[in-house]
Amino acid sequence: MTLKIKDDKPFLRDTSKMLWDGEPAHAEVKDMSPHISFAQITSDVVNSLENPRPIYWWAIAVCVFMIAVGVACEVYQYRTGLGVSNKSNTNVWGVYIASFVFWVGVSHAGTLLSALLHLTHSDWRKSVFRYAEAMTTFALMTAGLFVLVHLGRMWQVYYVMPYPNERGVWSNFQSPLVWDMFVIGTYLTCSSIFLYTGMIPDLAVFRDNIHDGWRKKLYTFLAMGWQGTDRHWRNFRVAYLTLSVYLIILAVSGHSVVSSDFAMSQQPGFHITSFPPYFVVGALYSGNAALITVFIVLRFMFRYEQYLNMDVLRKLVRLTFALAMIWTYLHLIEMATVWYGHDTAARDQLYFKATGAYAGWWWLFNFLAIVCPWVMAFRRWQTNLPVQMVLSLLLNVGMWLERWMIVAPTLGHSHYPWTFDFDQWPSFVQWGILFASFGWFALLILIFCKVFPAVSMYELKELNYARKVEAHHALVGEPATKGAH
Amino acid sequence: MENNFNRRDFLKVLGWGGAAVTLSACGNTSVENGTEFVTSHSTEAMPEYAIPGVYVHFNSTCAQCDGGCSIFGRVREGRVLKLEGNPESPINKGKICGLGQAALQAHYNPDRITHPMLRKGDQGETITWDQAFALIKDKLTGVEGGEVAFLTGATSGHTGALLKNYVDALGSAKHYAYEAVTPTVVRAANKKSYGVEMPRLHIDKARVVVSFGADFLGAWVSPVNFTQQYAKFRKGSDGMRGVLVQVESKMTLTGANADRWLCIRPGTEGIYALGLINALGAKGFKVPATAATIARDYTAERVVQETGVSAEHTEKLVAILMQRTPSLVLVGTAAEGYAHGSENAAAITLLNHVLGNVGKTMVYPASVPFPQIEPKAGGRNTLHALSDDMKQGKVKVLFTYGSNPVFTSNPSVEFKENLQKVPFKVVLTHYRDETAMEADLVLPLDSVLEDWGSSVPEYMAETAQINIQQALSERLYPETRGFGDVLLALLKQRRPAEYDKYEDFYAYLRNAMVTNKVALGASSGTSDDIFWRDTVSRGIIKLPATTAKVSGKLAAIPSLAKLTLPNAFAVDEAYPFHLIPYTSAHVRDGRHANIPWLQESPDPITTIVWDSWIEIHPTTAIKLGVVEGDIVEVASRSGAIKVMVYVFKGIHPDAVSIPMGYGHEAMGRYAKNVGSNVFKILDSIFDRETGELALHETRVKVTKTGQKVRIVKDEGPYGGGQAGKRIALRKTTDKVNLSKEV
Amino acid sequence: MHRIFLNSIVLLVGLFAATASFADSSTAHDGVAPSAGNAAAAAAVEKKGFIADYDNIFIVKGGPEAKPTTEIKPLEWNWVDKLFYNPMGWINSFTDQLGPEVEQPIEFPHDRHAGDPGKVNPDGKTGDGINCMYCHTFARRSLTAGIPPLRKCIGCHQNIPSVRDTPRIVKLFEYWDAGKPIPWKKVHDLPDYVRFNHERHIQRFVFKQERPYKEVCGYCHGDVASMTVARRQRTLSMGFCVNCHKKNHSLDSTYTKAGHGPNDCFMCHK
Amino acid sequence: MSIANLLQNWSRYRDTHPYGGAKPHMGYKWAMAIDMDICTGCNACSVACYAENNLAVVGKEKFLNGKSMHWLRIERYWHDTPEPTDPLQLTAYTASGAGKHFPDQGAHFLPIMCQHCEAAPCETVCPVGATNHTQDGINSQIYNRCVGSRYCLVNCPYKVRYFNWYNYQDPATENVWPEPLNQQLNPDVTVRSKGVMEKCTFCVQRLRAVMVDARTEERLVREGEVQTACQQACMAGAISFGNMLNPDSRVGKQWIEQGVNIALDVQSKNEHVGDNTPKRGYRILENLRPYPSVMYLEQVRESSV
Repeated sequence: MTLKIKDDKPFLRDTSKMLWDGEPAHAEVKDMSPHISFAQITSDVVNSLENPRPIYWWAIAVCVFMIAVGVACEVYQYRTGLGVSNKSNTNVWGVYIASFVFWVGVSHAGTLLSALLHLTHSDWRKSVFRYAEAMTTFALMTAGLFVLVHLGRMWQVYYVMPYPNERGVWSNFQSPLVWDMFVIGTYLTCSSIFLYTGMIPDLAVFRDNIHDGWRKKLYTFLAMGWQGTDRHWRNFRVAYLTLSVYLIILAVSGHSVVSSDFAMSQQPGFHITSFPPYFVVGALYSGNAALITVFIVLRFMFRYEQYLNMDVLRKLVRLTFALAMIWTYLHLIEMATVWYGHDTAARDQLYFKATGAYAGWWWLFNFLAIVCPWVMAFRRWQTNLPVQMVLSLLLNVGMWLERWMIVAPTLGHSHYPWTFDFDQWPSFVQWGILFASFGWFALLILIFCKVFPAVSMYELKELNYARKVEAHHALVGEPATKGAH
Repeated sequence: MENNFNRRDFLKVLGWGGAAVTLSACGNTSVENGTEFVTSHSTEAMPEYAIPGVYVHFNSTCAQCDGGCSIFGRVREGRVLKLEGNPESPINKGKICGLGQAALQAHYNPDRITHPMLRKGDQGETITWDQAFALIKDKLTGVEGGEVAFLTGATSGHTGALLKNYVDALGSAKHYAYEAVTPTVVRAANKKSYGVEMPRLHIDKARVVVSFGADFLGAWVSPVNFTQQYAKFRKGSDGMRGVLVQVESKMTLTGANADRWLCIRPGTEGIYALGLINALGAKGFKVPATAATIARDYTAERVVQETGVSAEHTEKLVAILMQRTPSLVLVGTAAEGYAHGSENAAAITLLNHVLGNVGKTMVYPASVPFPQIEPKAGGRNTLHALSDDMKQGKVKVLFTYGSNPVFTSNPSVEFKENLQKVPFKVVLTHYRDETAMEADLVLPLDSVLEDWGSSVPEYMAETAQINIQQALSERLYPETRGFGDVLLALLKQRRPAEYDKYEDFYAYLRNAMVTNKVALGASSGTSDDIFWRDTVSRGIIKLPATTAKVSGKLAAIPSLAKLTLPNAFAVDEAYPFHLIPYTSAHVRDGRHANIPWLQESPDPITTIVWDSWIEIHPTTAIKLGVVEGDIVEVASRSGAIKVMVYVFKGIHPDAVSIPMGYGHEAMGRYAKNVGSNVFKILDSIFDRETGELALHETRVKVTKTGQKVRIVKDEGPYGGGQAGKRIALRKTTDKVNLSKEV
Repeated sequence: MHRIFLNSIVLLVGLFAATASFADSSTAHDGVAPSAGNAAAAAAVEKKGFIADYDNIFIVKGGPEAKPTTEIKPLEWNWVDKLFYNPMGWINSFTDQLGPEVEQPIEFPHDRHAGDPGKVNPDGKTGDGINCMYCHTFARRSLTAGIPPLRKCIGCHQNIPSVRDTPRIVKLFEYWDAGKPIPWKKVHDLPDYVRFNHERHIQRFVFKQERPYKEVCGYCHGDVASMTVARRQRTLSMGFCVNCHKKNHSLDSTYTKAGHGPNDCFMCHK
Repeated sequence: MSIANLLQNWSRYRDTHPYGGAKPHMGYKWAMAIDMDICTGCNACSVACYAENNLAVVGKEKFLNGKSMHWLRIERYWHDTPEPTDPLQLTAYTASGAGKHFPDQGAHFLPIMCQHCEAAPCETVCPVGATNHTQDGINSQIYNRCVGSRYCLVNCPYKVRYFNWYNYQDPATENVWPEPLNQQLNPDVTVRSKGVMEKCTFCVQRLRAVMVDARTEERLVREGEVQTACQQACMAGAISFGNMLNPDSRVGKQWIEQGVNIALDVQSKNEHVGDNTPKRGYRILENLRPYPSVMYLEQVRESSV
């Protein structure tokens, strides 16, 4: 199959020509040039469907391998029983629930970028929000898998759904897990709709620029007859705005509900009132860190240097830093409320986390999640790709550890001293499935970026137009008008 | 109780094909698809008591230990599913211990031997019972009676009588009754002091119990009875809660329940007892002159110095002993297990005389008027005698039953080696245990739940009693036989005229009981059938209690004047620690090691499961540089074993303790290679008077091996702490009266 | 695989039905009105501390004055109910409502034994009208109804020389002579986590309410008297049980004079 | 039942509190009292529970990894501070002289099983309603409804729920009941498969059997008519169990006598100064307000020795 753009010219193969002023491919693009043409944007994005760097295929292979490892672990666990994950009757949850929370957290960054910043008219989001939105959907799908993996009898998971039945038996609406089921389900549905809705104009561009093959059929179907008429655009904007408002509510309530899995229980260390905001901000924080990682990967893999440029990165990093600081504040607040509170069990718990069997991990997470983000405060490192790559990974490790530190030491050190259990190190099955979840997530992202527009063409064009106007005004000495988009 | 007149016949036809075993599943299974069988339970008419889906209760007797508790089995569709205590029995009054419950898993044990086995080289060959009996007959021909030996555990009842008859029939064959752990020395001391071997104890009537290492709540003599008495004693039927003081070097279950656990230097129990007598006299208590003379030298200072028990606690104990009477002083395994065990025990029994407890809380025991079925118990000295005989080639044919001497013997006996010198060894057993592995012929026995029998417990509460052991189910394996059946078959070879009339042991037992029905309390007009039905359905025959009294006279005690106690042990530099082999209430001497419930049931004190351990005091542990979970080598002059460390404060710093019964090399999947066998390092030091092996006399050294394991126990990393939570609460008060409580 | 497929269908149908049954308020026949009696009982308990006495227990609505329902109707649902109210049962109705046909060692003619004496069976003979519990004798005193021992069959049949040579009776006597029980196969087999108590149902409906045994047994077992080898006639699914048991929620599992079955999971699942 | 009905009668589907809720106990409230002064910690009750309730013997390795299945476990507490296991701490501990004291007032033995809380934390969090409160005051566990989310165990303050980490009944893998050991299994109790939670049921199979008989005879179950397996085995008679609402019941009298009110979380216990039978009833972790149905009687130790 060959892809052809509409005027029958072959895709531009020469990467150097993709850049607006002939810079080498790896050069840092400070900001998107106002001189780039709309056609250039279109061709750059359409081009990404066809010829990513070879490392893309290697990445796909690695992801498939990771998934294979996880599937093998899961098959083993399914057949033998959950015992192979090496949990105990005290440490009943472990890595799966921690990872579930982690992935739900990752999903929040997309909503932040695409919906919240959309409402605040932040221009710089325009190149990154599409893949961020995709991350939301895929991270939720990954989180959902962890729920399944976690259940003792996953084949009976439909019992959680309140479906009418002859037995007159319902799911228990008091249980936070049922709320989880509702909220994650709704969030996943809405974020997929949001993602899809936002893509319609771009899918129409693809439809119009690709001539044959399954892609043509796919884009034709998905574009839903988009013609770009005034009326289409008007309705589109209303729908998009409404969905974004709705999604923000869902995102906030989503992670609040996930936090109530913990906060609603009696466990000392879980039973903390400030958990919902703490979880939501933590989610945005870890999600943004993940965003930076994916940013750097996509930028290289799909040659998006022009659009995923340094200016965007700097803003992303600054946003992450700001979130890190809010999260740090909430983290300290959470500890302070425990420390000064009356619940001695929770205080013992905190003390145990800092000094007990998991102390090393706890301090490591504190270091990674509180101290490391300070690197982002320095301008010189904000656009340093290797530094940011490593840093964003470290932050994610830190935030995963944070979730794990909420689950594992807390369960091991409950109200009942006789059943304390500090020895349950997760087995290879748990690690394998966690490992696979990253592969699964990355695979979904990679496939998405190869099939769908990973950066939003129409919004970039809007931005481009605004910049052009801005440049023009700068040239003629008039002030730029606001709200050109 | 149900009619079980025709039960044996019924059980015979019941069979296993009929009992559909419900192995329920709630996994992926849904409504079944018609593959499950449902069969009528027998081709015979269904007796009223065998309704499918309905439990029926049948009385029997527990044979897990020699306590003689009466039990009933809940039987459903031919399977025994649960054992409960028989409320009619004065011994256990409807209760049953964990060991007794576990008889079920001995019955359904997957490692039971199912066929008679004959040694062929290293292999066992399955043979029939006829072949086996023919072989025994063959081997016994040309052998003099004196060259045949029987080694059994404690026996009583009609199997005991049959055994005696068979031994007689063989000529001068010897019967060695051997129990690995049994209070032989205490029996002897009691006999001397009170005139009876095992007086009946009234723990419930005592206000203070001072127990010198008698683990009467755990594994001593009749724990079910004593625990029930203990509950009454604690409630204090006469308005004052009983006070329990335990004097021992290693905390037993009883010690863990004591109001005061006095940790005493190993071997100085007698000194402490005499010190108490002296202190009582000093406080103005009227101590008989004989006793005062003996105890004269045991001043408070000397007692503190030698025993390590603080003077404060001794004073308090003396005060409470004077104040609250009657009291009761018990001598247990810990006090008797030394070379001077008899002296220790004598000194402690003396304390009972001084306190005036004899006749009050310690009374004459009941006994059955049939000497031939009385319990016959023996200690370890019999094993030595047998082993010597075997070494000298005096034993040509050896039968063993109810004991596992290869496992439980101490190394210097060289039992296993000497066993090789016996040309023909017949082992009657349930499992392929260590002794069975050495046998030439292994005869599989019925489990206690499928066998008939009778027994007379050594310790009887209230009245004399004969317990009837009823088969609760049909044989699991058709090729097993009861011990009585085997003996009867052997007797038929010797005295056919006398025994051929009995089809099996059941017939013999029935006949023996029915013949003596008048002596057993039935009126002569009762028909045999009714008497037998009645007896079996009750499971117990109560005979009137004896009215004799224990001798309460100090002067009557022979050799009292000669009572001298050695000083506390000198420090042995090479082997610095006293080894205290501890009788686990679960596996006892190892005979119950193959029962998974008991292996998984945590040791009450340490909460360790599935393993053996060594208890070491924290200060000692620091000296040795070991922490919990370290594997140490425990070496005595006789051998060495490796075992894991449990650091525990309930043990004297000079002592270490290892539970008995673990470390099987054979026996079955649950017992094999679990823990280490402490019998293998016991030194051969004997009690000077009785010749019984002094179990606690072994000295060991403990060296670190550098290996480490995670110790398998129920308690968490917090140990016995409560982390400031109100979980297990305690009131410490004086003169509590709980008797008014509901 | 079959189960996964089935479950996913149920999921889909369930999702659909969940939204649909909002409108389906007509099925709220089991609605529970707030009861003053309950509150009174609660107050009584409160007042007396934590031990209630028996007198106060009986003032709860649905107490002794409430009449037991005497009406037993077989389960009949229209397709709307099946689809919206009972999708699982609806799916079941396509699959294994009757269960598989079970081949028994002897093709026992229930119709010949228990059938109506006035009615001619397909084999041209009339029934004998024997009571179910003549053979299934344990039904009234045990969880299980029980299969009669072989002795019971022989007991009659040794005195009926007329059929002595028919193949089934010959087979029966073969078992008898061999001393082996007949390996019947279970027809009305519940999953192992369900415990149905025959005794309680028979005691209540046959002996207390004095209903005809054929009606009582037949409610779950169908008209066995017209069958040869018994075949399952009802789904015997949980919905089938709950159809009776759920009728009055205000009655508990433990009420001594209850007119309705308990509605307590722990009654059957334990 | 439609969803509309469900929403209308929302509160009736859950019992939140026994005396605030819509459904008071009618005739039965099963409760237990355990006297820790006469409990000797002998483990007979635990073994009886294994026998009665088809508990899996998990073996050494799984016990080590905290997968034991003892519904009734006996906890042994020392009254003094715990022994540090870390060698460094142990040195300091011994240097302080603490190690020289023997635990000379003995141990505490605490048999603990599911407390059948009236406001059970486990019940509210189960997503599928597999654990419920029955009308007679038992915390039920419905194995075939359980999906194995283990949330109940997380929320159980006593950690007395046990999860089937493996398929213990599968002869191919985890051979817990090899032939013929499986013939001992109690047919009245479901053998749990992998992935479900289980816990003490107050021997519900025994309770239901007598309750069915009582219903047939149109009466309530009498005191002494039913015993739990642990109670029946307990040699010291430390465990009493019965219908608390029955005025004849020993357990009900004990609760009254000890001044423990099942509906309160803070008991106003009068210590009876001068009376030498102090009230010693209490419930574990009462302050968390689960309103447990098991009352413990404090251990007593004589102070004069």
